[in-house]
Amino acid sequence: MDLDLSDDQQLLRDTSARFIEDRCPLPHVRELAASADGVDPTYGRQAADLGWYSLLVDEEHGGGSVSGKSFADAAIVALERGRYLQPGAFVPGNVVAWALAHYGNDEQQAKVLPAVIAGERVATWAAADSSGSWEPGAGATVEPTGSGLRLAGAKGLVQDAHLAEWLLVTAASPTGLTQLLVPAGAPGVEIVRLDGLDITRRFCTVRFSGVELTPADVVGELGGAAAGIDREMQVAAVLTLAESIGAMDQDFTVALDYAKVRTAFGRPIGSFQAMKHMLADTSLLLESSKAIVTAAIEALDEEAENAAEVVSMAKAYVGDSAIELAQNCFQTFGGIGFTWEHDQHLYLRRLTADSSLYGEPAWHRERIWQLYGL
Amino acid sequence: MDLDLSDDQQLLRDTSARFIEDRCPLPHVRELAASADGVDPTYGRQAADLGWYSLLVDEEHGGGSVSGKSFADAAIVALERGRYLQPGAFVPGNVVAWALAHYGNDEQQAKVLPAVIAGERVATWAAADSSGSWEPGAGATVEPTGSGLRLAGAKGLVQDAHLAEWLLVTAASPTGLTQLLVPAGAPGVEIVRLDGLDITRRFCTVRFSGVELTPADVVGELGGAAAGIDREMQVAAVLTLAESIGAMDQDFTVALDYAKVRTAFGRPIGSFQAMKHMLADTSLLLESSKAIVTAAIEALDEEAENAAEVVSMAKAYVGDSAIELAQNCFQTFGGIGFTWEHDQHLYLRRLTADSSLYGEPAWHRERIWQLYGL
Amino acid sequence: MSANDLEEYRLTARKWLEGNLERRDPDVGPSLRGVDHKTVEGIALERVIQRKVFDAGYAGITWPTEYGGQSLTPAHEAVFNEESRPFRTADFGVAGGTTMGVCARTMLVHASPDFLRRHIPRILAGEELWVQFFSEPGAGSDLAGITTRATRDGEEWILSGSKIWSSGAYYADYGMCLSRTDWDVPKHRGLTWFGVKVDLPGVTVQPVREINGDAEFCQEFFDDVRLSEADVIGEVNRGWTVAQTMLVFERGGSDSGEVRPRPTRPKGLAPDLVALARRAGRDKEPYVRQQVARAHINDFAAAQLARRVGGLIRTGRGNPAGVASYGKLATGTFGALRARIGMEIGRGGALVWEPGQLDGMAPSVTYLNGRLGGIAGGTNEMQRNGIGERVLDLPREPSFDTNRPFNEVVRAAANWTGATGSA
Amino acid sequence: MSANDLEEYRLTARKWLEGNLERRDPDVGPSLRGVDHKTVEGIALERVIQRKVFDAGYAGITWPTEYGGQSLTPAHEAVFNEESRPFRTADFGVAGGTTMGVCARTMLVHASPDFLRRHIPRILAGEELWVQFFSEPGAGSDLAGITTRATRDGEEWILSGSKIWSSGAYYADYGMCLSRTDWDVPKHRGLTWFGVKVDLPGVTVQPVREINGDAEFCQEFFDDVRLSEADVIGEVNRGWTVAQTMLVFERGGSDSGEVRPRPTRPKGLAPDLVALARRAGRDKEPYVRQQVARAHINDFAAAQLARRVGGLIRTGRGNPAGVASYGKLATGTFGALRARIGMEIGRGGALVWEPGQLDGMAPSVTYLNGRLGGIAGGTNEMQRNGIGERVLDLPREPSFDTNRPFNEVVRAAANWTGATGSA
Repeated sequence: MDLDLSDDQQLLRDTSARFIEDRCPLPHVRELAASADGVDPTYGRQAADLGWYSLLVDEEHGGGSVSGKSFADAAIVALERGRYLQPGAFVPGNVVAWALAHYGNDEQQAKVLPAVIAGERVATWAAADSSGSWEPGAGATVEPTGSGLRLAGAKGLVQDAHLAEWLLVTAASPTGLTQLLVPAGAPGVEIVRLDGLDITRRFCTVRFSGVELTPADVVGELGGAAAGIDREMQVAAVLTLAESIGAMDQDFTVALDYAKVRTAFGRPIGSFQAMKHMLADTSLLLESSKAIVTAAIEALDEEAENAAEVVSMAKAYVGDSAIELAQNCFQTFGGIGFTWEHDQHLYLRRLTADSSLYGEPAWHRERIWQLYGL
Repeated sequence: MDLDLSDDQQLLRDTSARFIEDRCPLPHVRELAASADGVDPTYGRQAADLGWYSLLVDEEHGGGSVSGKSFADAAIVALERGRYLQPGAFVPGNVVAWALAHYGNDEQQAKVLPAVIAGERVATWAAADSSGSWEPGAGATVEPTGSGLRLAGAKGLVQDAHLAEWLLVTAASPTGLTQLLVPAGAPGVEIVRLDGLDITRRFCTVRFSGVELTPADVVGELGGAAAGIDREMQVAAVLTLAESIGAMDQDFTVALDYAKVRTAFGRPIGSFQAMKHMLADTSLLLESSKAIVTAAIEALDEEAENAAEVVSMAKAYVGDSAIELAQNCFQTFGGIGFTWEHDQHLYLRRLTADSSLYGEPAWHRERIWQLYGL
Repeated sequence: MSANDLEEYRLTARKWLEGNLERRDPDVGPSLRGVDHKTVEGIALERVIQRKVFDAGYAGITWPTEYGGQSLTPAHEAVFNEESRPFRTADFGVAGGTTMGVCARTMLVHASPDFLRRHIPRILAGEELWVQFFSEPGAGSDLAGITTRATRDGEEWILSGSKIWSSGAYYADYGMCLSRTDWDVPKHRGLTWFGVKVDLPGVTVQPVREINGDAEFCQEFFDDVRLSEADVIGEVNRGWTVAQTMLVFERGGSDSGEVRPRPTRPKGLAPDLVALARRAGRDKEPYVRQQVARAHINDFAAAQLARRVGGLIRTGRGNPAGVASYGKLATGTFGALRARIGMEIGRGGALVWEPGQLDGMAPSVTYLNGRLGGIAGGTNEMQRNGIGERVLDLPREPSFDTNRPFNEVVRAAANWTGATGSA
Repeated sequence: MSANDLEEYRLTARKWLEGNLERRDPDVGPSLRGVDHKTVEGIALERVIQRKVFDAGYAGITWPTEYGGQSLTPAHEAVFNEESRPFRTADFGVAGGTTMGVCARTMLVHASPDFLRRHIPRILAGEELWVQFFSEPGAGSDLAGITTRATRDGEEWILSGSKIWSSGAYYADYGMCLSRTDWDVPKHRGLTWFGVKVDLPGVTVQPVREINGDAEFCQEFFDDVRLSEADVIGEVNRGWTVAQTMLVFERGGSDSGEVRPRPTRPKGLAPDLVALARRAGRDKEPYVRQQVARAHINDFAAAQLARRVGGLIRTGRGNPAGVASYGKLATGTFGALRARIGMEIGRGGALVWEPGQLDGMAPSVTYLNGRLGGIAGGTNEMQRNGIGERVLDLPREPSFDTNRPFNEVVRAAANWTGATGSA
């Protein structure tokens, strides 16, 4: 997507692509989709060795980018992941790593962050409520008790919570938005595995029935997490966008090839103007999506003043474009796209899920007005 | 549009079509568009002789349908009018006639209604406010004074107010919605002629600066006009829909013919799949619009319980479809459609105006929820 | 035939039904999935019921006695249908409809008397269920472009190739199979239909798992399957004529222009979508309300369009197959839009559900099925061609496959350059 | 050339400018209408200014001295452009740009020395304004399909036909006119360019009134206009080569792949639409906010796409003309959508305005112009073909007009059947 990769970035891309090809190509993705956990335990650790969970963390905390542009680097990995619909909580895991590096207390940074970066433990982010609202803190509240804090409510769309050691939970508190690093095994935490449209990933609902926590479990300031949560949403959105671009690119490439070789009425179907024009429009969706995601990545790397707006624009634009692209590819494949054995539906499922995760297009459109104070 | 016209209805259609062809074909429509008043004075009287303003009025009040289905009959006329973008306040004039026949007091029915039916005087309907809101009573209020009533505010999108003798004005009163038949020349009434996108019709803003009226000017009950205004909106919408269908049909017919004769790259452009498929989609818009408008007309003629819903569905559907049709026809014509001398822009202007008049699509979509009490 | 005769027929039928069939359980509604999944064991029970009906003379009421029918009038058939409605008659699922409504009817028009004597009585007796072996993995929109081949070998034919999208083939007895028997003539002229018993050596029937989880369709593989001359349906190399008859029956004779009843007024505002919006807590959000209303209005527009299309055919105002494409195209475009609106208003909450929670799963299943109307049974593109050329009379698409031998067409398509011969 | 030379050139130029031209009035902004309307009288005043510049040796700075230029370097030209920016130089409107940027440059590549000696000095002196006579009422997308004919008559040529969409022709002196000179060869091979003086007998120039009220374009009619051999530009029947050069200049050399600067971050939320929503009292309505944000996002996406296209060209990742179609198609589709969103949020209130109220009129004018990007300078359909075939490498559309004599193409198109010859 980025037209000017450095040598180090190319290396990152190539090693990631080769790892995916060897370790988890689409046939294996299908196996995992049919498995109980949805991802195998060693995959995350091996991926971590390639740096997948350290790119957004500064060197001081044990991470490091390859180019100095950490989001550009992470997006390179995300794109390759998206291309072959990789499982695992890459996006929320990186959000947690980023959040702990920025806001975590010493103990969180010393004990949790290294395990996450090394892929030894899974940490995931619980930001939405179970209706799919991404309003900050939706679904959960935390209140001070005598000596500690009590967390209640439910969070939805928590990826791989069933495998997680820790959950970074956003919640409303009487003094404002708060983030908490909650051990997944803490008393009162109930994790419900869900089925879903996107069979290449696993999501859970996590219920908190008066979970007792201490101030040491707070990430950042109690009541002071608004800015952090906003930035984490941007991080999550941009990584998801990069994964979407990879999936869009691959889905389109396969559909385009099919239009060149499939014949009907004595011609390749891609020679029919109806098909050709649909594919041209689809290609425009893909190129403009790449362009706007590039802008979003740069906005984060440059800490642009209007980064939130640019990310929201990209998430809204690509959220709609990706679904249209996947639907157009489906139309290109015709009947074969209805068969389970064809990969088209996996891309449709994934891209449709990506469109809603970390804010659906309509939510981001409304948010742009709010960012302008309008 | 209606597939089963009676002999009498066919006669109505043919005489209306012939009148339009003789009296006001498109070149004359263009002349009128460039004139000060936008319509010539004798046209309305001659049209009235064909029954254009009497179809929605029962025989007791000097009117009469030709088939017993008054809306079907009026729609026949409206469709032929729309086909050649006829000027004049046919829609609001018929709304006033319908309203006076249903709710007018004896004097209104004896003095005003016959003049309207005969086309001797113009009466028009002032329902929207000047921002284009069609919420009942928008823009104007009427309050009791000692002996009479005082009307204040401004109404927008009042067609041919500059030619009108009477204005049927909807307004809010302390006791509810009210309709008033206001002489256009009454003190305090200011009529401002407007320019507009649709050059084939004229709209005005009408301002009321404390216009003094009497209870005899009320149409129906003071504060009791809610149901009447709702039904008048339905009448106005259905007649506008029928005019739109006529304009859509004609615009499409001309574009289709063009696609058959215009050649490029050694072929008629209509043989290119891109053009053929766009025209097929456009034809689907036209046929489905005809179908849904037919349902709306029937709902009014049969006084169906859900007539309001059906009319709103039709207005929303056709309001979007008509613009898409006109834009697709424009794309078919290519550059020639940008020239003033080509009629395409007149249809685009007209259909775009029709889409907003008497409630734009989004307004009617929201209204459907409200009709269900949701 | 007098009214008395019919009344007597009715009473006799009623008596027989009461004495021989069970009453239908009114509580058994349609299944939750789109298609009722049949099993071979279940079908065996249905065959027993059908046999009773056949033996009593109530199968093939209007069909020739020569082939096991009763040669009675459509009025008799209507009477029996009315009387038998409360009773538990045989339900062969989708293959039952194909057998009686499509295959047998097509056979009656085109097959030889020998063929009909051999198969129709068994069909009426519930001993033979037939499905279509028609579409192929490589030939969907271009049905006449099939490449399953049947080659003459002395008195026999050898069939090889593959068919797909045959509904219910996994429990059927026979497939009516279109194959290419002459490759040296234009594509419509070298086709022949065969009756293929599904348990013949070389026939493999596999269910096709669909993206929505169903597996009602099958794919068949023919590996040098030996057929006899007696298996030919219609004339050799005249199969396209047979196919056209079949397509008319497949459309359910909708070309007949019968008056459709007025579509029911909408029964509430898009109930599934309103429920979904409520579950998401979004039914008061203006944007959500816009989208739901859009879908509701499109539903109504499609219903009114169907009525109008019926009227156009009835009043002779359009090529029936052409104007029928309006309805299909509306379904194909509105369906995908509506499915997407469901996911949009359900947003994240519609992506996931607790295992087994059917209403949570519904928007996703609808979404996955959303493009079905735009592809199956004729793609949107085919409908647009049909409307463009048959209804709007637009100039034709250049044709590259109608005037030359099919084997040349195949070759030329693989080496496409876009060049047309200089004049 | 040393830096000193350039610096001296700069000082001399500055001195001349200060002594001879007026300073530009900073308050005169662009006019409210899209195009600044020129008059013949106004142009005469501009000619006087240009003559001064020419006489002082500042016209055609990089062009050959042989044709009235100065044969200096692009660096000299850049210096003069910098220095002259604050001064009131000649403004010939759109025809000025066409004359210098497109026509003269094309001539310098293709015209004979005689032709250049006759015309280029006069162009530089402001005595000749040239426009393109290229598109025709019957040939827009298919530019090589023009039918204006030039027929040889002894030493002369006789021109007849019509051209349209020539910008500013009503105040120009010459048109560079493409005509068909051989009808018996394929369409690209029988074309010839002529210089046509607009006041020749038989030439009629008429403004084309546009739907937005403007009249900057013209249509020309040629009624047996007599031209000489000396009016030919380039070689007879090789006009398509000339046309291709011209099209490159017309695109402003955007094929060069120069690095585009990062597009500015959006300066506020679609200010025109937000203002419109406010005037309508609707800026708090969620549905309106969705639509405005949609337009705003599309604007940003289009800007980022333009940047990406520049990058693709720069890094050699795509056929330049092909990938440039992305930008054009985005403009052509987003533009119409945005214009419609304006009317939608303005609803009834945007349909009308008090006479002379420009902000009230603006949404309607934008709306009427909304399809311009999808048609003018290459329709959306042409861009989709370009992307499909040049970028995506999809199999070509069958061609019916490239391999046979043009007169046959015309005949065949009029009698189109869609049949292609049997092989």
